[in-house]
Amino acid sequence: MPDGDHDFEAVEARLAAEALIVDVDGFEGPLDLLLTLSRTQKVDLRKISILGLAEQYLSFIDRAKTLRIELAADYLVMAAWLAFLKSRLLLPPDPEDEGPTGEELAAHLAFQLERLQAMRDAAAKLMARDQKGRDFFVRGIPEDVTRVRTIRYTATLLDLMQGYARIRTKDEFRPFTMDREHVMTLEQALERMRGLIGYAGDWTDLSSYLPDGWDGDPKRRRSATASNFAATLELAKNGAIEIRQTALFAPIQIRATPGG
Amino acid sequence: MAETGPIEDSLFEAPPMAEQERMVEAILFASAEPVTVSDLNARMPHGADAAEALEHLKKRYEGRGVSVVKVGDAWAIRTAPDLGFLMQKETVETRKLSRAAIETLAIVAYHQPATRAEIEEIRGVSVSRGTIDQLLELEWIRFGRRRMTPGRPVTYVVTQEFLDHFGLENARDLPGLKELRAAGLLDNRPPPGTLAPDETGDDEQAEMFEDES
Amino acid sequence: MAETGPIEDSLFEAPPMAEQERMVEAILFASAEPVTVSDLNARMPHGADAAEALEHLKKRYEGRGVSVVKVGDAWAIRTAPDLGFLMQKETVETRKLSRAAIETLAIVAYHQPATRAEIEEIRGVSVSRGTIDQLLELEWIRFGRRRMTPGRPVTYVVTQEFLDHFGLENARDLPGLKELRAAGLLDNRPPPGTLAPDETGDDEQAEMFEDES
Repeated sequence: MPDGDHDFEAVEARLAAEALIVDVDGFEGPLDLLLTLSRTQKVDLRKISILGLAEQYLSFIDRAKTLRIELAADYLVMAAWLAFLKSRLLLPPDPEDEGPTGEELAAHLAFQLERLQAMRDAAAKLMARDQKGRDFFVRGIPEDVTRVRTIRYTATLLDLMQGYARIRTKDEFRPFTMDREHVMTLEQALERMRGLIGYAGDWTDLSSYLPDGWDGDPKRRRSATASNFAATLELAKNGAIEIRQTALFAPIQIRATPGG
Repeated sequence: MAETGPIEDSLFEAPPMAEQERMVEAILFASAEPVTVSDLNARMPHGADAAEALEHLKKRYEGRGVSVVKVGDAWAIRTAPDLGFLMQKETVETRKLSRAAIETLAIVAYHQPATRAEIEEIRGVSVSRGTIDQLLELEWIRFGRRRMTPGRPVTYVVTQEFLDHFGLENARDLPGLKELRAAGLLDNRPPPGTLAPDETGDDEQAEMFEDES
Repeated sequence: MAETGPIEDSLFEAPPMAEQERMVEAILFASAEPVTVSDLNARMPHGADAAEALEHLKKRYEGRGVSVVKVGDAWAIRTAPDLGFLMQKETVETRKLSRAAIETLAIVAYHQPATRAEIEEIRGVSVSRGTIDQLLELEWIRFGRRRMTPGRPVTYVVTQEFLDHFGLENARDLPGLKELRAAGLLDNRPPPGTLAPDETGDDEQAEMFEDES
């Protein structure tokens, strides 16, 4: 910007910057500040001098520092980045460097500024539209839609058949759950095993402990076996006996804990 | 609120009647309460004649879906009386039939004609009046011929509606117990609640209360 | 299902179009909220064509004190904006929105679906929780689909209430949208030297706007 108007514009920019510094709190971040500074260039945002803008921003930051105004960190980050950008723009490109060129970075910053400005303009246009409750209005006496609720009951054929089957087979199920005659409880088995276990010094098959009369009928045998097994687990847990099984599905053997 | 040309003019000259009609229309539409003529006049530009504008508006809405009606000494726009049915929204809620009802229905279907006493004997618990009523109301069962036994009890049979709903040609097409078992449709275990008769009783009571809801 | 007289008739024949227009008129007048075409059809007798009736009704109200407006895929009756000055009584005092909130709203509207990071990238400053909350509370924005990028960030889109509030038929009618897009100002352009942007961004946006139609 080494032309005749330069000094005048620089002065104007500086004055503007002074004013800006006073209400630095009014800015919504560094991009907002940059956008405001760019207005002093009085050109189309697309033709803006990013180098000039960087200089404006950096001098703004310097001033704020001399005036001991606390600036949020992101303003300082932007200052550092703009200083870097400035050096990229001024120095000849380093052929070794594969990063983006100063021009690319500057173009992106210009794009960001233009985009922010565009969004501001769009927001303003949006808010200038006729708005509900301000310019146009909704129905003042809306009539509520009364809801008439109808309940429809459903059942499937399967429900029906299962329901019937449930009733008709109730009797068949009774023995399993109701008939105590064919059930040996854990308590019964435990009591019995406690009495017997003192004699089991050697490994003995668990199945041999089934009480008389419980090894014939499959139902009774199942119940007694299950309870006996549960009882031995309980006894083993207490340290009274030891359990072993030599192979998968092999007979389970127990013996009294030696010295126990 | 941009005070536009026509309003300022109206300080000296009332807006055309068509415009006044629009104004009355907008005010009646947006007001939360019926509006009196004097209120209308107060809100409209000077020189406006709300009463006349109202008459025009009222005529315009004759035979429409809404009409301009007088409520006390005020005016409002209301739904045309013949379209009131549109202000109701029917919602259909689907609910599973209670177990008591399903079982009762099943017994009627398998044993029809069945008396109430027979249903109770098969279920092992008493059948509440509500359960029967519900099934009658659903038109899934109806009264059959009275049984020619002492007391001449009523019987229940299933209806055509029942057959349609369950996709059956005939109640005799219902599979028997053996077929149900073969098809794996029998529960292997009695569902909770069927263990003891008294428990079932409670259960039914609970269902009855559900019916009430 | 209490199918009342008129509805049963309609199973066989839809009411005449003039009658359908009255029905649409009554329903729209009765509702403060926009009503969708499918809702209208659901409430009107079978065979009715709410979409066609709406077109007739819209024409009928042209230039009147209230007008039939389209809001997304729904319709509503609203007072004519030029009569707003009559409605001082009905005017709703809205909380003044902060500049941050207004800009955030515009960014969501023009870039939707937009992630928080995108909003921050455009504004160059972090978005405070309160800003988003306020817009959500006003029901002007809502959550859109999560972006299929690392972190699966939530996106924001504008709502029907937004369209209704600003008198927009759909999001494509946003002022200056075409120009902004043509100028490339709605592109998701990454800073140089960073990885390529998620390509889905633009596609999704295109889809979004198509959805609104």
